[in-house]
Amino acid sequence: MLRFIIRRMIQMVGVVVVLSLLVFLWLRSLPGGTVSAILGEKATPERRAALEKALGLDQPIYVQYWQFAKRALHGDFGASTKVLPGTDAFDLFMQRFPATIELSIVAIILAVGLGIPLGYMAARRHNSLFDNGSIVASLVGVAVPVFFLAFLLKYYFAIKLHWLPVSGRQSAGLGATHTTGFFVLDGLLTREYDAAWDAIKHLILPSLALATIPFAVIFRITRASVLEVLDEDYVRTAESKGLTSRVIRGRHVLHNALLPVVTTIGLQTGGLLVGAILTERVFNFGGIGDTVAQAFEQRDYGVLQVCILMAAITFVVVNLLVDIAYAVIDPRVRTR
Amino acid sequence: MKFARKAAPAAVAALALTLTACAQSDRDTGGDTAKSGGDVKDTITFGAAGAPELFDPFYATDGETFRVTRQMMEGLVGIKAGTAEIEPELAKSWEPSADGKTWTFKLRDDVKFWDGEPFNGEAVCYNMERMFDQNEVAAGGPAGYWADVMGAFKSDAANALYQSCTAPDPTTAVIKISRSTSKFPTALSLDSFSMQSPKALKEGDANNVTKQGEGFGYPAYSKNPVGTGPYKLDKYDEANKTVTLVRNDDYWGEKAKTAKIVFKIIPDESTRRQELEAGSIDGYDLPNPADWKGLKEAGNDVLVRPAFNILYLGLNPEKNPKLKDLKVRQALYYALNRDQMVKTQLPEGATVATQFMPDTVSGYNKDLKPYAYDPDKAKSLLKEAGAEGMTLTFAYPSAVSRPYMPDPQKIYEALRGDLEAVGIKVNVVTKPWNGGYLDTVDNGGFDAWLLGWTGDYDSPDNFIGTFFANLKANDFHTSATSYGAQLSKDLQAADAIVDENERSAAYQKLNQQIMEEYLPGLAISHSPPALVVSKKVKGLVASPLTAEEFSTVTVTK
Amino acid sequence: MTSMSASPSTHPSVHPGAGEPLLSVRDLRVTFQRQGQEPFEAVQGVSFDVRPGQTVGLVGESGCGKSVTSLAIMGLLPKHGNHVSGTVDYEGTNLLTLSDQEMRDKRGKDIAMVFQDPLSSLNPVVPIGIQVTEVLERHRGLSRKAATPVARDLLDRVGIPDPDRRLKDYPHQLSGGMRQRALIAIALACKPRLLIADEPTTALDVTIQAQILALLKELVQDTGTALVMITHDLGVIAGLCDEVNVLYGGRIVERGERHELFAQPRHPYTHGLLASIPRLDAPRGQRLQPIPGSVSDNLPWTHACAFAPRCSQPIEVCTQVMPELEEQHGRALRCHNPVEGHR
Amino acid sequence: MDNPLNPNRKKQRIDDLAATAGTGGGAGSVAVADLTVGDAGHIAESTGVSLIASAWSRLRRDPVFLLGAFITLAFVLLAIFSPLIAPHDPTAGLLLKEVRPQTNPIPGARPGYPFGADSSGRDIFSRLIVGSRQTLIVGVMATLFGFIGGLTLGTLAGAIGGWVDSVVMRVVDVMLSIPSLLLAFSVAAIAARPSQWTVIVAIATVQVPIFARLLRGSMLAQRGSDHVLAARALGVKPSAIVFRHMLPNSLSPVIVQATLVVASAIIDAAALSFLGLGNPDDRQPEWGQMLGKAQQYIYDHPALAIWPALCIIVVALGFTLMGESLREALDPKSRR
Repeated sequence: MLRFIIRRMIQMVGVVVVLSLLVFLWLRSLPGGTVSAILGEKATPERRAALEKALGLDQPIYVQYWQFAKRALHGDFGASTKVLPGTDAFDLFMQRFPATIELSIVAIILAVGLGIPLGYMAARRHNSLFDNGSIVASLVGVAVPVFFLAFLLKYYFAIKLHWLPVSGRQSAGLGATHTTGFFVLDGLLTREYDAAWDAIKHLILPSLALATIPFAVIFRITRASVLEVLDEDYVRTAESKGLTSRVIRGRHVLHNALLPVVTTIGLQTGGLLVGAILTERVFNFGGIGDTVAQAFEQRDYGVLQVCILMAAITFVVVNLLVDIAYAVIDPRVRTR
Repeated sequence: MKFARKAAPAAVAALALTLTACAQSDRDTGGDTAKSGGDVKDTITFGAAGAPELFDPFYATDGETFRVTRQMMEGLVGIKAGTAEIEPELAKSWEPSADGKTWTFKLRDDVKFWDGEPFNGEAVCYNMERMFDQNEVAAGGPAGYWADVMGAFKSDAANALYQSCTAPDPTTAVIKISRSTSKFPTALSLDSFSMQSPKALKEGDANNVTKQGEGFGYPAYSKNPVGTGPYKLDKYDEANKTVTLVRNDDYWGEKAKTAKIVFKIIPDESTRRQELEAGSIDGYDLPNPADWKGLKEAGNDVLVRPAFNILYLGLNPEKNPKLKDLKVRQALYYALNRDQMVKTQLPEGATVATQFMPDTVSGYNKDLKPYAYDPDKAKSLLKEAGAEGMTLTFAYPSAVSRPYMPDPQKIYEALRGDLEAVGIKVNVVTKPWNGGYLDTVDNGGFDAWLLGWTGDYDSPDNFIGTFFANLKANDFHTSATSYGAQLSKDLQAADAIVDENERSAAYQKLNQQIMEEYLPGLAISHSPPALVVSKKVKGLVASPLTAEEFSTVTVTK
Repeated sequence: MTSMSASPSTHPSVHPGAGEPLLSVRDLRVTFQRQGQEPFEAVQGVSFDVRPGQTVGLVGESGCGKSVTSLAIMGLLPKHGNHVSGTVDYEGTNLLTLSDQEMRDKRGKDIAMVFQDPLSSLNPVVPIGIQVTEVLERHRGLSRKAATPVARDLLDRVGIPDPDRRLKDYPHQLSGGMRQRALIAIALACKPRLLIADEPTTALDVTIQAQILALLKELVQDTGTALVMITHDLGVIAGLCDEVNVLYGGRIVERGERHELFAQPRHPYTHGLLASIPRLDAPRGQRLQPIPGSVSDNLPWTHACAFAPRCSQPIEVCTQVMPELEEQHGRALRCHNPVEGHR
Repeated sequence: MDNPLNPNRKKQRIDDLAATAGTGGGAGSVAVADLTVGDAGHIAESTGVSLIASAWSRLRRDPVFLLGAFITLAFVLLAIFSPLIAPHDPTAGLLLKEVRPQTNPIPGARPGYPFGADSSGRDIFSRLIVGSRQTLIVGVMATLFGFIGGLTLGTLAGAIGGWVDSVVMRVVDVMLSIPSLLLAFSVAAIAARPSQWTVIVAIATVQVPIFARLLRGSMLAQRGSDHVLAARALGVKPSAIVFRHMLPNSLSPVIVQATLVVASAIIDAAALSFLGLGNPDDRQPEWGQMLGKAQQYIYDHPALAIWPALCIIVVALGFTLMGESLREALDPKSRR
């Protein structure tokens, strides 16, 4: 197991190195650039040249990459140029990341917490009204563009009904204390329970929007997987043993049915980043998704580099965790 | 897994320590709320479109930052509320020498920085010298306004407008500049040139801008600025994207009416709108003109600022030689139905431009009439020039909204239709604002393009000087024309005239020449940017320079 | 083994397994009804008896309904889309009328089953030990702790070496034969009185097959458990069964005592099955005689003999009238034109 | 956003799908053989043709498929005949004279203009009708390009095998490890002149690895299969084996995937537009673009967003329903 983890870590380093080069080249091939973003209408050739020189963008690209790589090795990704000028890009990432994690965790909890039980129920009532209805509902959920769904949620629950806040992570005037960056946790730790509650209220709509697609996927995978497992010989064996339905459900059906679901959850968790770009934007949530989009628009190279690389690392780590989880529940992998 | 098992308890312990250590609530215990009772709120919450870059205005370049620092900092010269005109602020009065090169400022004697440092002549000179003496990195980028106005820094002192500053006594500062210019002293009203505490600047190593990767690193001072204004910086909660300012109770002038301002950063415009309607913010800047009606119907006040900008259609005679012919350029101008465009695509209060500057700027020529919409004349002019059916690569930016063009595509569509109506073949080109549009304009890649300018301060040089004075490099490529050199020379000469009336007359004449004889580009329109506040907000005066002050604002409950 | 009555219901007692039948299946019918499809009757009125200690074989090609019969007896057919009728009396109780819960109490305790594919029939993610102990916990009320030594002994009893270690192993870590032994151990854990083995050796190597059959035989004899052996392999029947039922197209076409049936198959299908088995004692040069065609050629039983299209000696009536199961000389036969004489 | 039907459980799902290819006869696993007596014998001899025939006989009665097919067909017909159906020229600013940004930004509905006009005074109803064409073009072309790219890579890898296979599949894996919309986003961003085609290419890029893996998987499955071995033994040329024997048999999972991809392409186009990377030129209307651009007016004029969103949802649902029921019909595993 340990060797497996180490091997994956080494792979991850490889991925990150390759990706850093790709991201670097990608950024440099984007039309426009930092200089335009900073100067706007004031971009006269002289100011441009001065700024390029000041930023080191006048050097040949391989020199730039070499400089970047050298700095990156020391964890120095440079400063943000536009999103939060002067702030170290890595600090900026660390500051925004908790928002995305918080949102993603709630979303994935929603998706898993609803998807698995409903998927199981649909499979048990195969071909029933409930089954067909929920399948169609999940397909509809998938056909709705996420940002539109996010808007609909916001429109009805925040704007029309005033039940929940429109945007942001916490009400502005609250003056809540932030220590970990996870606002709910902060509120609990500092005993500012109103602040925690406020943060939870801000989380509801975006996490619902973000959870839709993972929910639909997890629901369908669970359903398909349970259907398949229900047909397995060992379930029949278990039935032939006269076991109680509780034992059959838990030990024989769900345990096996969850194997593909775990993989799916992992992949969906990685995919949440994409959903987060759209959702965070609609809700002005101030997480990584929002930051990436903003950094892209304003050609903030440092921030983009850090965010994309860290997102990739997160993706790999999540997948590693999923593989470990998979090994824990599937002895065939563990004892190979 | 062995390693992980051993490490885990340690990590947990460390985490627990960290959490307990930082889990102290540092919240105010609500004293403020009690004090300002009555029916007035103690907080203004304003929706900002972007995060402030930093809090040392000298290195800032964008409006979002200045909106925040303006509440905290003051300059020698201020701006009269609701206008672009200058008025005394930290300086009570000023006097130029006859040659316009020496400026004597009489200073207020009752001003202190928040940190208790006195504001006096020495402080002024310390500030001026500090701005002048920038390292290479800062000079290349962040100190942009100084570079714009003063031309150069200490390392290149010979080319700098600024020469020296002396403080003969505590209430006097004498600033010497290398030549007479229309910018002076108006440019000193720029937020970038605000006065900051010398002690704090020193202690915060304020000039230590460094290159950090592909960005700039700013010294500690930029997060803890010290000024003289009615508000002080309380907290910048980067994670929750809010900036909180609190009232400076020792302010020399009239104290701020509301104890706290919270700037909530909401980049998405429609979200700002929704927040306003939900009551979680009290106002925001630059509402989409399409929203004005809805906002007003919902009982909000849309404060329309006098337009202090210009939208123009740039032309590049180098890229498309047909454009070298004045007749062709005039034909294009006559072809445009700007009245209709302004009515249908620009917000209320927008006007058709007659010249490259708004009417609030001195040197504006009232006698100029707009080129009328006359497609027939356009066609005949094109025929005369032998340019019938000419092809024009005409570009507009996507993914952007500027005060002078809220929706570039719409404006473009209207203008394009007009051009096509007179037989011009238009190659439609669009690029994202930051994604190549500005670069291509600078590289002369389009025949024609939409762009504009918002004035920084009330000076003709800030408009037509910016556009055409630099012969070697300007977007209009006037160097490729017969009049370019002359125009550049005349503009510099006009700028140097000391007497205001004389100078104004010279600029008026230049405006006329530009529009009638040269026509380097087509001035299109002036469009008023607005800001919107809920009806509970009182006392906010819209500024053409978008330089609103919040110290006079109250918010009822 | 004296007289063999044709009708099980009137048949007094047969050795071994004298006395009242332990299991008595009467007119068992199973119909599959799928949405948008014609209903399909997979088992069309099967009747047979199993007496205590007796070993009864159900033989036929795949698709003949033998496995469906066994699942119907066990109550393991999916409830949805299946219709089961007839009676399955187990010690006087009609299993088909029992509630789900009552059936659960019987399964694994009174009636157990061993399935065909030992790999797929074991839960891949649960250790063997738990798969054995769970049935002990369920039916004998033992705690996991108390059940573990019992499970160990069971594994030992079915010939799994090093049972202590194997308890913790997962199915994929065992060989095929070992897995089938484990399945048998699970089936026999509660000492059921009836064991249904559905092709228990089909998925195994030939050498292992023999071992497993020997083990089954030994266990059945030791515990006095009655065994229903379901197979397509007459060789398995030959070594094990007391009585043989031959199924074709969902109906019993021939039944008889093992030796008699093997010595003198009357139904052309039985005859064909026997003829298609290679025999060591066959004369050199004699070719194997496969049965032509496949089950897809079947005629509906309602107005023909389903086997007629593949029959080696069909007569006209075979395609017009369904033959009835007729009993004579302790044997039952469903054929218009039986094979005469010994093989 | 990313559509769970193509996207993120990606590899596993793709391989599962691939495994259903060309295995027509292998149906009815051992466990269910006895239960599907009549069927099983039938299937056992069926060839690819009768697989499709039997799939069709099932589909004909499947209400889900029929609904999906109906929507899809209606959509395609609409796209073809839209200029004849649309009451007005979708590009003409017929109501432009009424447009006043501050008082009447969006002309309302009236006789002849059932949904009113957009901010350029163009009839929304006509734009929706005509928009079906561009929408179809985006969906189909993105799918087609993705398929061609995938076909090239997948055939290379699957047919040649060896190191070509390893190299191609590593590339494909890297592409799959990037969240799909992020990849589309990156590709679209590089375009110097964003247009409908950059959107198409960006979305197609995301599909390339999916199609590649699908084709390669099913080709590998067939390489060892009897009919290919037989053809090889008969001395059929390798290229002929690939194109005449392997490729046709790999098509059924590809068709399923393609149907689903059309749906996700349409949704992704909307997401790109929302992020400001869509086709900036809105003279030729396209639903995703209409939805993306409606964000600006969404508060006062939600209808501007809701109509194109509804169109997208219905059409995406149509393709999805059709794809999913096709998948089930063609998947031997699901023949229960």
